[in-house]
Amino acid sequence: MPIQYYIFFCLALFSIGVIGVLTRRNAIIVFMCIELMLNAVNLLLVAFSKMHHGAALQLSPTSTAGIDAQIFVFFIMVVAAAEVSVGLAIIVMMYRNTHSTDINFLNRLKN
Amino acid sequence: MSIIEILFFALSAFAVVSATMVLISKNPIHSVLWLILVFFAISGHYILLNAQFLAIVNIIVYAGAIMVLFLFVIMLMNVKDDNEPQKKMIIKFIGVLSGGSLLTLLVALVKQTTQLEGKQVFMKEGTIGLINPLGNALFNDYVLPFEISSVLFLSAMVGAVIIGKK
Amino acid sequence: MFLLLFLLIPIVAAFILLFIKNTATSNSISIGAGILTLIGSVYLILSNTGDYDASWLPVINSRFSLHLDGLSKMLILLTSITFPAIFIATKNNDISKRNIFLSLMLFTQAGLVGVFLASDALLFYFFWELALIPVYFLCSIWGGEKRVAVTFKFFLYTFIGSLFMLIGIIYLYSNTIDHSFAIASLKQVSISGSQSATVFALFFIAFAIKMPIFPLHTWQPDAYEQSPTAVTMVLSAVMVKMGLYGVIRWLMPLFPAAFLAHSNIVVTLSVIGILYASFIAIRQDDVKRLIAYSSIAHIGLMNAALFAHYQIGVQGALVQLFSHGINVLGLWIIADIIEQQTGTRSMKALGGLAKKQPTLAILLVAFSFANIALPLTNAFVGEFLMFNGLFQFNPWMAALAGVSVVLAAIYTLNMVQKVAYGEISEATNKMQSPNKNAQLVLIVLLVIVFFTGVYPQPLFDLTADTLTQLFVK
Amino acid sequence: MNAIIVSTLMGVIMMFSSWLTSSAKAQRNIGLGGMFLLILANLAHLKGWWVIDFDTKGMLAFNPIGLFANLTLFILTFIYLWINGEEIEKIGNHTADFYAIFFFILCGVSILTSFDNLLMLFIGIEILSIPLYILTGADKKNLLSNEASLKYFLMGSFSTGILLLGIAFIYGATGSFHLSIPIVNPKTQMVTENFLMSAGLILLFVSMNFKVSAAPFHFWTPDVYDGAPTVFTSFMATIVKAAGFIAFIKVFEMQRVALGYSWTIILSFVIVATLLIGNITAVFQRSVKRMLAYSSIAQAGFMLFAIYGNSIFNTEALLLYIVAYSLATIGLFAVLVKMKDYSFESFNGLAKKHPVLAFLTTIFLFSLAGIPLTAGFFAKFYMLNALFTANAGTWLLITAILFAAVSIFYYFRLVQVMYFTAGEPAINEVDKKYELKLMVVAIIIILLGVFPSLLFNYLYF
Amino acid sequence: MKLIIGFIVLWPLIGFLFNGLGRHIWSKKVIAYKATGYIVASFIFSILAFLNVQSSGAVTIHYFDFINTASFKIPFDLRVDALSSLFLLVITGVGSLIHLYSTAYMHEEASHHYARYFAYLNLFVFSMLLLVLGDNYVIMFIGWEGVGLCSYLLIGYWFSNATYNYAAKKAFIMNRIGDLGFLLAIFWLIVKLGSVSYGTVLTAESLAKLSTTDITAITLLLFVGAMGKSAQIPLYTWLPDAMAGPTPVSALIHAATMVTAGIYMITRSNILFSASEFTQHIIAIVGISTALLSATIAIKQNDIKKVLAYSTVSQLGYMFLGLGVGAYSGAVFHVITHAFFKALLFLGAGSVIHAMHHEQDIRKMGGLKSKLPITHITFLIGCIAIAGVPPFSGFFSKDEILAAAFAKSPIYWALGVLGAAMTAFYMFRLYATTFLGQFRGTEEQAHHLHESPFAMTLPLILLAVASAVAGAIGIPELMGGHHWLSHQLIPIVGEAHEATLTHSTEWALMGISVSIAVIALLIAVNRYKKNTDGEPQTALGKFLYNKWYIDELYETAILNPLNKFAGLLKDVVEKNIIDGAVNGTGKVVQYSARKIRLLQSGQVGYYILFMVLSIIVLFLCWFNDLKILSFFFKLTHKL
Repeated sequence: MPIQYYIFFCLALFSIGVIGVLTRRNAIIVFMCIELMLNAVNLLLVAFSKMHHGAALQLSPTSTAGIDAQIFVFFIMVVAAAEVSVGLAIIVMMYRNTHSTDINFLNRLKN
Repeated sequence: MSIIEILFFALSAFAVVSATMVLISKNPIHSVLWLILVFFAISGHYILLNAQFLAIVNIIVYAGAIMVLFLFVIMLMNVKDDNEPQKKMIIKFIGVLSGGSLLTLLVALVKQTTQLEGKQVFMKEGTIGLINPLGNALFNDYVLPFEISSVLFLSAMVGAVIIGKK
Repeated sequence: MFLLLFLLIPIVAAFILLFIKNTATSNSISIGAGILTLIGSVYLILSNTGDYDASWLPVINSRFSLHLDGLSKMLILLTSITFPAIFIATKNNDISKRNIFLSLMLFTQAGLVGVFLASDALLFYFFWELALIPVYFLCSIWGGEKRVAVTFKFFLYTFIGSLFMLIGIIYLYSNTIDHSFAIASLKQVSISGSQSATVFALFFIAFAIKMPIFPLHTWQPDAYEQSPTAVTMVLSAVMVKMGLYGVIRWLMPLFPAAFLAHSNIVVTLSVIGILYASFIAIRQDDVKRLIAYSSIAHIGLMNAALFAHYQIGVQGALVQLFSHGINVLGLWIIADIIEQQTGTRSMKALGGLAKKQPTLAILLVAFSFANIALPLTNAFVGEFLMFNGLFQFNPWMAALAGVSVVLAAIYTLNMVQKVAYGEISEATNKMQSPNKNAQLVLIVLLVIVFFTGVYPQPLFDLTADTLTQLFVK
Repeated sequence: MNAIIVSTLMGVIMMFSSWLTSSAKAQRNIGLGGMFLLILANLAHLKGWWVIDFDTKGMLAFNPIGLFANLTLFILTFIYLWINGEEIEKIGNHTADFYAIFFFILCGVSILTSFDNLLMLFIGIEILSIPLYILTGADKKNLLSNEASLKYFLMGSFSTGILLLGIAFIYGATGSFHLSIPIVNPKTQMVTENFLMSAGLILLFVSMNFKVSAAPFHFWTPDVYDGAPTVFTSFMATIVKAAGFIAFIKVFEMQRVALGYSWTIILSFVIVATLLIGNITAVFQRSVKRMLAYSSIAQAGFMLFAIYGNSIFNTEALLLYIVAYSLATIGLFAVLVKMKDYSFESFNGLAKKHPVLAFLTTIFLFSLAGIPLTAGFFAKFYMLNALFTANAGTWLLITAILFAAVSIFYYFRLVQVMYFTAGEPAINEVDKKYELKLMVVAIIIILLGVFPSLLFNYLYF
Repeated sequence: MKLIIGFIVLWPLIGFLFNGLGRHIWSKKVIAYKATGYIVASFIFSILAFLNVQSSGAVTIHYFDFINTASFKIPFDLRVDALSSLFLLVITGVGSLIHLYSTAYMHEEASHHYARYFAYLNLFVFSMLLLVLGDNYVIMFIGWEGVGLCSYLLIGYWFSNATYNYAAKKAFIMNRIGDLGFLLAIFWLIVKLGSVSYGTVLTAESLAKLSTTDITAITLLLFVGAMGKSAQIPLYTWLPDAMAGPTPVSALIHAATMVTAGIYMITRSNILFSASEFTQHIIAIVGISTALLSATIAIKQNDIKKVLAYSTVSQLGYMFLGLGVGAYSGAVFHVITHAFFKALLFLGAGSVIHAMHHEQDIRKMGGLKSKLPITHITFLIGCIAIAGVPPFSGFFSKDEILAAAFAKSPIYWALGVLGAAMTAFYMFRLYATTFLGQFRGTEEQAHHLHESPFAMTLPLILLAVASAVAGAIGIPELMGGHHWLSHQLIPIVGEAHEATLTHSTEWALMGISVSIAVIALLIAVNRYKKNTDGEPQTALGKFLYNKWYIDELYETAILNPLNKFAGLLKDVVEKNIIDGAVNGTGKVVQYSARKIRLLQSGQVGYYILFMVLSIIVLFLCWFNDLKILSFFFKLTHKL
């Protein structure tokens, strides 16, 4: 499977995430789209890790090259989890005060 | 056309479609569900790539924990599909346009990258995706970041406490 | 080491003043400091003190080095005459928070002396700004009703200029072999013609704004008009000299080629400025603005003479640096007395001074004629030589600039006529007993005017070494 | 290593200190003690007296400059806490937690000053950011605070996504998260271009710009700085930003080569944009707090000069700038905290009522404006010099100083308001002790303004 | 000798300081004695100097270096030679007489004003002497401007009167215009010859160094200076206004001495002028036209001093005619004689005015013959002298000039004679209307009419004698004289060369001019013996009465435009254009501030959108870097 396919696929997911961030107004949905972006990156990393791993296996059958990417993905998930906890807390706080999760509603601070 | 390729394209298509559904579905809850489907698809890809551990973790953490959290929040706020106002069409259009152009830009880049030509992804074989080597790596080379990520969690915890406490 | 005194005395006095509320004491302290520096500077001229050099910023190899030559001596003398003169003359003006006022003035003095002494580019820039900042506060706090805006304009204008200079300094610095700001090593820098032209421009803008040269002059009349006269005296007697000093001390030696290459443009600008300012001065009704514009014209002439770059003209400019300082100082003091006592600066409202306060009127006439460079006053010597240099550079320029001699006569005599002569106006009638301190100062200045006018040789001797340095091939 | 461990421990201790004692004062003192300890630990590492030896497996690499950066940032934090202690307590009843968060942030800082692996960069940035979202929203009842924190959070996580994509690309190109020095082709004197790598670097560049709030990725800054509680704004604008810059320079001082010439263009673009937007927009602000936010953007524009070239000199210049800028900003915000409202009008006639305070404010403003005799002047001077050593075009320098001149507009506007506008300042009572603290800051500024080498002498041990 | 010459200059200076500083201390008597005494002293010294020159030729004495720089030096030297010693005598001699006269004339002034007056007068004598004695052009220039200053101060002596001040200012400024020319000439000399000392400049070899253009330019510029000082067209209008000053001042400064400075200067540098044919023509033309113009104006003036003023201008015109035709000694001769009779006339007028209580309009006088006998006689002598009736002094000097003019070109001569006729006419018109006929003034004027005190009449008598016999110093050969003066001046101007004319022609010319003059004066006398002319009726009359409307012309053609121009600069260029540009930049900044801040819309969506867009922009920048880069590099290299 050529790497490009994976890259294109991941980029597509990533951009969909971006588009989501740009087009939706509900904070939660926006946040979800960001999560989507992160996942795209995850998959990309794994794909790359497998690519490098394959290349390394040609040289030495015992190489573990590419494992660091998968570890990285693991950490991304960790961070994502932490982020979600904080993020949702913030959104909830916001909701408490304004009873809305509409980001267009956030326009007291401007200019 | 090998089975792997078929699976790959099927999963990819499925993922892209459901990702798009996340965007276009009015009701937030539907979006969440669609997103979960995306995650499943991605997990499928992990399995294709023989990254079993990540596949599991992805299901557990994302589909299992994070998305449930999202669901809770949404339901707690009982955001109805009707009460989410839409952005102006033009803004949406611009958003799609810029996102699309970003995509095309990056794709063009990748296409021009000579170094990637002929590089193959090593499907379904390879052991690095299994728990054992990952565990070794994590607790040997990556023990420091592992420890440090605890700091992250601590601060997130404190933060949640600060923010959440009435 | 002795040189440090000229920086330390004012600064120390300034700090002391910050804590003294009593007006009388603060007056006497400031005057004392002024006199002290005056004595010091006289001693400085008679003795031959060496330079001072100490480590300052080892990291970038910038040194606290002061260099003393004839020009510096003369300008330090001018500074040390100006400040005590101001302190004495404006002793009785009612100024709120006088101690703060005086201490800021003394800080300015320190800055000015530093500028005239520094031989390290960065140090020079440092003092350059140090002299400016107190003035900003002096003008904005104690100035006229439009003071804040006007002063801000003035400050911003000069500050931008000095920033340009800073760029120039760094440019040269980064091209020095031994990475130093010392003027000696800046001279060694070898950069291409176009580059040196750029850096020249960067420096010149700073100096041109300070002098000021047409068309960068618009801050000046407003600033002179709005700032308290004591400060105006400093500005026009000493501060504008910073620009000319910069030209002589930095521009000429550092960019000989670019200097000559641009002399045509600069001289033309200056001459335009001379005529321009003189014409505007003719139509002024405000005494201070009139003096301001006339001072623009005079400065323009000096600058033209410098850029014409003939030994005789430069010599004239060197002398004129001093003479103009003295003359304009006298005029400002008179203008101040008039404003203080009549409460107006409009020449329409004035008149009959000669009847009301004959002595002051005579002084006014005397200084006015010094201002238009009547022979046997100090200004004549300078202007004669400067015109000479300009004439050698280009007769037509000299002729054009010479028109200003007539114009100067017109506006100065207008002023004299409207202020001193005619029947006593009710504004003039308000004047009480003459201000003895000021008149004493004026008389001393007048003595200097005529002495250096009849026998200018001391000034020539004083600045001889500077001149030879400039024209050594 | 010392710094990371100590800060983590202190963070944990602070978390639980609210059980040990409920008095905010005691908690603050513990915090200050902890800061002192942290500084000592870092100093020990710097001087090599006592180092916790730990095999980081190439995750971290400690070098003197990084440690020195730590030291300066810790000291700045100490000063910050020392001055703003009471103010922090006024926000909610979470003093201990706030201190804990500060320590976690400092942990992130010390990671960012010493990371040697993109994974650590990522974690460090996250440790830095996530607590900030919380600090921004700490004033829970205040809508502005909420709004700010939500905006910050959304944009922050978006930029995280960008960062990760960049890292992914780099990994794809190099096969490692370790930033190795790119190989320069001896013939062409250029790096053989790998588009994937370059794209990754650009994305990285973008997200770093976001962190240091450089235009056109600055949009969060004004709103967040404006909305966040003032005390925390001052922390964000100084220490956090500085850490971001150090990470920035660490990433790019080697990698810029990989981008070839285009690096200059992209950076110039960002610099000019930042200077323009920061300075111009600051001119027309009603609220001093917001003006300072924009001015911090403008200052970032100046700090970016350090990224331009890659001489050791640049890092020094950056450090001096950080110190000068942070001191002045901390001071200004400390004054701002005492104001009843943040409009310029509220400063009317401050010089009459609180001459000392007004004078100190003036010094801070001068330092920001880069007037000689203040640290700010030498900061700017070194930056310009750095730009020269990187032989940038003169046009860039002239742009820079023109904008520096523009900055005079808004800094002096405040001076004018304080000194030359009559009126009653809307200010809470300020006790002598507070003024004394600020005076210390001012004295440091002046001292550095006359002898900047005081700071640098420590770099040449 | 050094001391003597030094003190010639110093006495008046001492007098100035004495009176100027002590003006509140001394009594009028002291002031008067001192002031006059100093001038007399300097007169005596001048005589000594003169005799010394007679015995042992010219002397140049070095006092100190005025300017001494690496590039060049101006020594402060004084030089006494034939020319300057003559002028010394005239200045100090006439000067002391006029001082004496003034003591009485100004007696009504308050004592400190009295002192001020004499201080100025002494200062004037000082600068005049400096002008004459200086050994180089710079010192001459110092004196030159000095006398200008004094004339300014003295014209505006009654400073509370605005019109007087205006006249003073006008005088000074017009002089300044001339001085500018003089100054430029000096620069030219310095550039070409590197020196301004007569010793080096006025020599054949330095003449050889100069191209004809140089010489023409220099001489023309010098002549411009002379125009200003000696009130020639176009710079003459200040002199009539200068009559605002006290009458003795008019006598001393605006008749006898200062206004002749121009003649002195040109005579002094005659070598240069003789070398430039062109300039000489210019001078001659300007001179003669001035002479005629002012003569015509003088015919219709009714202010006694104005008439004399215009006659002065006209006489100066004659002198320049003389210079123009190369009769330098003749010009100097006329200067001397003119100094006597014009001073006499002015002082006479002064005593009339004094008697008439400051009434200056001759139409209100008349029949003063009997009331003021001495004044009348002396005034009459003056008139005859100026009219050029032999054997009075005016005849000889004027005739010498005319002869030389004829030698140059008959037209000059013809015009000169015409002018002489007019001179005779208006002078005797003046004489007749003032002294003949019967008194037309008010009653109480008539009642107070009295001859002036001795202090005033004595100078009159002495000057009358002088103007009667002064011709003796220049009796031409053909009258059996040997023209002592021209022999005197040989070292300065070389051999006088009117020998070109045959004796017969000379006699003829003399005859014609004299007869015409006599006829003119007779007509004038019996026309104005009885009646006076009231307001002029004829167009020509008005035209002349209004001085050819020259002042108005200057007003509209030069002053107003300049004023407008200055106003334009002040109110439009300065305010709107230059300062406008400065403030404009500020405005631009503020405007763009107002606009750019709208970018910060407060909408997260927009923010992120902007971020994405700018990422794209960055990528694009990086894509085709080479294009953009080359552009930037161009820019960089430019700067």
